[in-house]
Amino acid sequence: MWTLIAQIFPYAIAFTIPLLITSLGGLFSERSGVVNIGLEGLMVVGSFTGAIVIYTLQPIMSPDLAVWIGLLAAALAGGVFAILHAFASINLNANQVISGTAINMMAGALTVFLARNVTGSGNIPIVRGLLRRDVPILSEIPVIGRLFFTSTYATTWLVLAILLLGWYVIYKTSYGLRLRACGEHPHAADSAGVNVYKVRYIAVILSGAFSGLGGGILLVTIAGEFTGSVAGLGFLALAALIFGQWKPLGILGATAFFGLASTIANVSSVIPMLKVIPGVILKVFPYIVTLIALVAFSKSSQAPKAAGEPYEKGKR
Amino acid sequence: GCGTDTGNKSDLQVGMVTDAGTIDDKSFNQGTWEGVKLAEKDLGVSTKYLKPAGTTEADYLKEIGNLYDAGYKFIVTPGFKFETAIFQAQTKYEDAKFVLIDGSPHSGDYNNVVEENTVSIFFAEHESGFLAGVATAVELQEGEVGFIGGMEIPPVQKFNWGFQQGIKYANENHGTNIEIKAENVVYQGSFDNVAAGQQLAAAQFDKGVDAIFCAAGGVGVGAINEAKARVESGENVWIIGVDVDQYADGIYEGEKSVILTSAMKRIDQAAYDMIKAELDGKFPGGQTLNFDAKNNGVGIPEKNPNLSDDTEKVVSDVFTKLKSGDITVSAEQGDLIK
Amino acid sequence: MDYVVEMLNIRKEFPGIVANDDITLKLKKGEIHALLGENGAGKSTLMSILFGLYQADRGQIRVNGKDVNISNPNVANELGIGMVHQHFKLVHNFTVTENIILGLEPKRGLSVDVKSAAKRVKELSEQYGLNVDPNAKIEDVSVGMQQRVEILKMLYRNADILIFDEPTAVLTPQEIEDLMKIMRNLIKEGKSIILITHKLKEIKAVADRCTVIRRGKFIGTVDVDSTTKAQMAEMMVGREVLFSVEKPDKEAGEVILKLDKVSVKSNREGVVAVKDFSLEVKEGEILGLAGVEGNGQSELVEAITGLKDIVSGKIFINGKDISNFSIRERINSGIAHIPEDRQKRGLVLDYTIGQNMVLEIYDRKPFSERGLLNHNAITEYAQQIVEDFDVRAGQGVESVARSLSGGNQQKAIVGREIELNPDLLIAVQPTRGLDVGSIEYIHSRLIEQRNRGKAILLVSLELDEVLNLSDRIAIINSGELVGIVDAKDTNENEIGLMMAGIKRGDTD
Amino acid sequence: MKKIPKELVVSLLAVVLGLIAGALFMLFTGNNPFAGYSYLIKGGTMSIERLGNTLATASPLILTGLSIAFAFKTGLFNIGAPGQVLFGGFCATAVALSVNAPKPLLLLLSVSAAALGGALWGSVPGFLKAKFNVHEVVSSIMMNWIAYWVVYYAIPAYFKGSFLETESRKIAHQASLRVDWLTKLFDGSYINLGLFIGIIAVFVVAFILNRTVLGYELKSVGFNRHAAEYAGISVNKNIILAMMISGALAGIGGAIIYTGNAANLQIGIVPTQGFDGIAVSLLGANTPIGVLASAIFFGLLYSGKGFMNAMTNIPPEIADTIIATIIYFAATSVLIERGLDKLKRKRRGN
Ligand SMILES: Nc1ncnc2c1ncn2[C@@H]1O[C@H](COP(=O)(O)OP(=O)(O)OP(=O)(O)O)[C@@H](O)[C@H]1O
Ligand SMILES: Nc1ncnc2c1ncn2[C@@H]1O[C@H](COP(=O)(O)OP(=O)(O)OP(=O)(O)O)[C@@H](O)[C@H]1O
Ligand SMILES: [Mg+2]
Ligand SMILES: [Mg+2]
Repeated sequence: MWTLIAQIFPYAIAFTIPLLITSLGGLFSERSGVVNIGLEGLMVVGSFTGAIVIYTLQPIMSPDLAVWIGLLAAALAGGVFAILHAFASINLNANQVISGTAINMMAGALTVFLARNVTGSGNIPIVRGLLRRDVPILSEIPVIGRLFFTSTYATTWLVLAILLLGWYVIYKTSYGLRLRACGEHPHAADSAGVNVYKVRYIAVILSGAFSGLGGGILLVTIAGEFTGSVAGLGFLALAALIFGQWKPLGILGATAFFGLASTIANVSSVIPMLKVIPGVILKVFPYIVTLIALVAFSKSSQAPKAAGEPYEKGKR
Repeated sequence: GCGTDTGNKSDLQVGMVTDAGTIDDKSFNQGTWEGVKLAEKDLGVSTKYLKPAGTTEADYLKEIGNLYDAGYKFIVTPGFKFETAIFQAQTKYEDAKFVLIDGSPHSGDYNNVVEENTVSIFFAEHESGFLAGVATAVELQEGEVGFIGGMEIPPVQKFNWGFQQGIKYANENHGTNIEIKAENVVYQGSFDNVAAGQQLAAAQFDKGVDAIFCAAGGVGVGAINEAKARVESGENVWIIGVDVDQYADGIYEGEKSVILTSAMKRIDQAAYDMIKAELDGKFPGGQTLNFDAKNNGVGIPEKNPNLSDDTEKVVSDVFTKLKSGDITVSAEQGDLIK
Repeated sequence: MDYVVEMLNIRKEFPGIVANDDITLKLKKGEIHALLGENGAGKSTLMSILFGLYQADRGQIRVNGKDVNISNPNVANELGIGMVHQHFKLVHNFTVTENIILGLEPKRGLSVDVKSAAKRVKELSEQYGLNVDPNAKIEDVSVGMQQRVEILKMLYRNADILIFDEPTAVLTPQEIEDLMKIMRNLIKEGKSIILITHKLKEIKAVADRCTVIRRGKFIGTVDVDSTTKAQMAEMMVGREVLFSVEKPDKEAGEVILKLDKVSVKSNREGVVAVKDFSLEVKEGEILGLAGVEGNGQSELVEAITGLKDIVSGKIFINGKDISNFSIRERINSGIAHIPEDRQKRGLVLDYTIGQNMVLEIYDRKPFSERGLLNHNAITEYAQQIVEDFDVRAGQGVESVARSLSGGNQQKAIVGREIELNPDLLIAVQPTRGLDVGSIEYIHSRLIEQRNRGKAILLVSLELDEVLNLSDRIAIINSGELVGIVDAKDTNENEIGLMMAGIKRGDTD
Repeated sequence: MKKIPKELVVSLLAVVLGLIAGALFMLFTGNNPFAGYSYLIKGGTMSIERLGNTLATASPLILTGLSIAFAFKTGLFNIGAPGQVLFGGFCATAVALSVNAPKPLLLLLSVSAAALGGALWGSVPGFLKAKFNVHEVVSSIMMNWIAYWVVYYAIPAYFKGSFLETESRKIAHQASLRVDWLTKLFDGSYINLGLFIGIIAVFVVAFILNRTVLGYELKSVGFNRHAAEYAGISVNKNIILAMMISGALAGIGGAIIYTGNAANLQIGIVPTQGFDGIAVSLLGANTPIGVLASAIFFGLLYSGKGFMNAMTNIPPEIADTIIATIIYFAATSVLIERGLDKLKRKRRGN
């Protein structure tokens, strides 16, 4: 049992991280009052941009440096693409769900189209992603060292740092205070002199940047090539956001659960102990648990009150 | 792109319809298209591929119709999923030629009917897998190997079964000691779940597997990534590629690759040969062709930088015996794993 | 010369309506200046312009003698202008301090310095006698406290010019007294105040001068001391105002509604909103239920209508126990309900008026048969209500409810409920946000129902309304019945005290 | 002059803007947009067979579009249509493969099974929303995955053919929605009874929404659940019912896909028609007739784009880009409306 857990843990974490950062992006957006169902598409944009940058740079510079530049570009591209959603939902009071759906469709079509124009192929492979490393000293700690500090990606620590920073920003800084106010009661924020539009723009762009980064991390840790899809991870991140009750630590728990559950389901076929459980049970397990968790949390839902409501100055 | 710069010019318009997956799938779609493109370059035919909206017979037939109506009357389709579509197309479009790779036309009842304007091509994937198995066993001498398949479809199954026979053959005839455990032979269930590919490969490597044969499209990409990561952190693990020479996909530094060798089926060759035959007026209409060891339709790459000369020599001997019929490889599961 | 604010010739147009038409208002330093006008006269609009929420189409604003352009609330803040909105603009799950500092957060390094802010809030609270706990969450504090938070918000921003938009509508008489005291304190500290209210009594009590507007137009500014209430009312409405409604004496009949020790849980977790409440409403009487907002009235009404389950007790209609009836069964038993929130509960805004008129009876003949709607019958029925109740709408019954003005929406609802011909009519805030004309009309229809022998339960926050319409008045405080008095032998003072929880006799 | 409905203008403008965006992409890739679009239209219409195929492509989209429009009308966002299509289609396939009956009866059975399966799949998010206020979007996404895996394991376990692990046995002509006279009429195209099912569904849904007590209740709950509750309409019952009807429509779409347009069910594939339904519904302004029109429009796009690709070098992603752009413009219809208002005011001003 222990060896089993120890073995799959690093992979569960690897799977968790892109979900986590994307979910954090969704958190910023929804906490500001803008529902972002386009996380999936924004991840695709990140994955595409990361791939194209790394693909271009790796032959001419240190592969590691290229990867980091690629990740940066992925985040930037995600942020820029999110402006489309911000414009529709903040300036035009569009139905945010529909706008997000359009983002998803556009990202899928546009990136493959561009990929084909740039590389001549709908896929963009990268030679090398990120390497896994043991964290010095810490990996020597019994139990914990084996689980958390062995075979880790640098991006894991980056994302955890961003999460921590995100927590700090949301709960401790003035931007965070304003952000939460905009998601709960934008008119209150407005009359207190907060520029609701600006706060929401920043939040939506951040959600794009984080999702883009999520797509990029997926690329450099797991996928190894851009294929025009992130296989529903963006939607899973959205579910994790709600499962995690719009709280940074909550989404950490929710995404870790998804990471672990889906890794177990994926590798079950090569783990004799798990082979006795019917495959279908293992595969649907994470989804059913999510449904149960949603029911359990439904009473005390922490959903931002104004999420999904277009903000119009005159209206109340 | 039509037109070429080689000076050769031909009126033949060659179309292709892709199966599930993209044209860049590093597998049969890509292989077929590469053969077609080669024909464009060498023989001056004009080419076009279409990607159907779905994977049903209706979707396929629609694209075939589109190609036909646009003047592409030599149509190549890769994958057994085209069997029923080609069955209809070959009579519906009598003046067109069809090349069906990995399948034979039937109406859904598996009673094959290959009309005069159609060629059906099969590959001896089991022989290819067998050679890869022998190469792997001889190169590693001892250790454990595993197999990751995509979906449980005939070509993938045949690769698997052949690979297992190859390992066994080497153990029995070349003194190797390679184990393949039942639990390490898995079908992931898709051709695109990269994360699962990575995780499955990792789980197998962690359990002591030294080399994994991946016949799984995008799932294999995940496995290759995992192998790269491990090799770079000092482990000694390998992946055996499939369909095409995947050496380049496994490159992690300079020229070094985690691809030990690849179990190839020369789809590109087959597509190219059919086009050439058509131009030469020798289109083998009505026939079912088998691409196997005998006609060099399957095999491992000519250059295998990760295989020692000795290994290559052994493999080439085995290859000869396959050609001569001294060795036969079963295309059935029998008492093999999965 | 010593005007702190001068709003000159302000004009503001909304699509289809001129909300402010050439209005001038001048605020002297250190005065309390009342702004009086009917619903929709344009008071809030004018103040929203001063506070930077809207931009005037025309006109000039001077603050301390200087021309200013108040393009947003931040500019207003910088000019020392603060506003307490009628509907509080507070984030419910923030603490008092967080709400106060929002938009103007003190920092320590990168973090918001909540600690020192809380200290400052405490100091301010003590200085002005506001008695506010800086660390309480808004959702846990009373309405009066929330208002004081809004005041603190202004003070925290060093506002010298304070705007109060109808601050007393939600307070108990006691709290109103306190608020007046606070206002006088503020003036002493050198602040100037604009006070919006409909209540002449309050103007008389605290204001120095009063500006009256009517239908967006400036009527005049008067000195409060030298002007009578009646004069001000006339300025406001444009004609002489009768302060009470005509109501013939009438003997009440059988008991229609009987509440027997009813307890109801609050909409907030865990709290009991109504405790062991017993009450009878008889045919031919209007029973007024008076109380400060949030003392269990809403929950009580929801319990009677079936929107909320009761914890214990029994409810009877015409002697029949309906405690376990569904909402629809209660409607069919003879209960009609004019809901408190007309847009949330009363109407499907995206339906036409016609469709809305059968909201409770669409499944009865002749409006539907065997599951199919009969549009003609529905239209005919709605047409009748629209005519009888003077509902004005652009396309008659075909108008989408959303397009109607609030008053007409309300008239439609009242018409629909009366047309149900119920034994018991529950009217909650039936005239909230309506102009005098509509109010008179609706009041007369309610009395007409009473005269026809129906039982009416009137729930209102407006004491005047309760006093004028009711035959008997029940007073509720913290979910408990404080007492029932005859409308004829009570007065505003007594009811006010009872609303604050002081029983009759305790004072005598 | 009769007033043109605003929704229609918005939808048409969104289409036009989407097509213009597509034209720009074509120009960008060095192609002639006029040629591109004319081949696109020809590809979907130039022969009776192609026309049939266009309608066949549109048929399941009518159902999934109706499914999502119905949910929208009742205040719900049914993003679970893919799962409902899959599970409904699975139920239809199961009946088609295991029941032996005369064709009309068999079709009735399999389509009913699909409706039931879809309704079952829709009822879960409906129930969770009604009873626990769980947002239907998340629960529907979960249900999509559950459908995917249930079908993934059930087909090979119970319905696979002798050769392949990855798809069900072929459905006999007896159990297929394809009928000879229709196939012949349209020159061997894939058109099938699904088209008629779709058209009937359009009228049934329009009838339910506009003329029945049920529709009145469902819409009341959708527009304003508080008012519905106040009026004694059972909110919970109607939410569940709305999701079940929406699911049933999607499920029937699944029957058309797997027992009409195709003749078997392949595992490992999420039916795209489920998501496309969102676009169809939005473009159709969530009205039944609008859905019918926009489904046919999407059918034309999907079935014509192959010919466009064959005749030109326009990349295949163009059609998807056009659709995405149309949806974006439909979402931002405020912009369009504002433009229209401005235009009107200007004209009045003159
Ligand atoms: N944002 C807006 N858009 C359109 N019309 C508006 C808007 N705000 C107010 N109005 C209209 O302008 C008029 C003046 O409204 P205002 O809110 O200033 O009245 P008021 O005197 O504050 O009324 P009350 O006593 O009800 O608060 C009303 O007819 C109102 O319907
Ligand atoms: N956008 C609008 N369109 C039409 N009428 C409006 C609009 N906004 C407000 N009103 C109407 O104007 C009147 C006053 O609205 P307003 O928002 O000024 O409220 P208020 O009671 O004065 O509260 P506050 O002081 O908090 O703004 C109400 O009758 C309201 O229905
Ligand atoms: Mg007002
Ligand atoms: Mg008001």
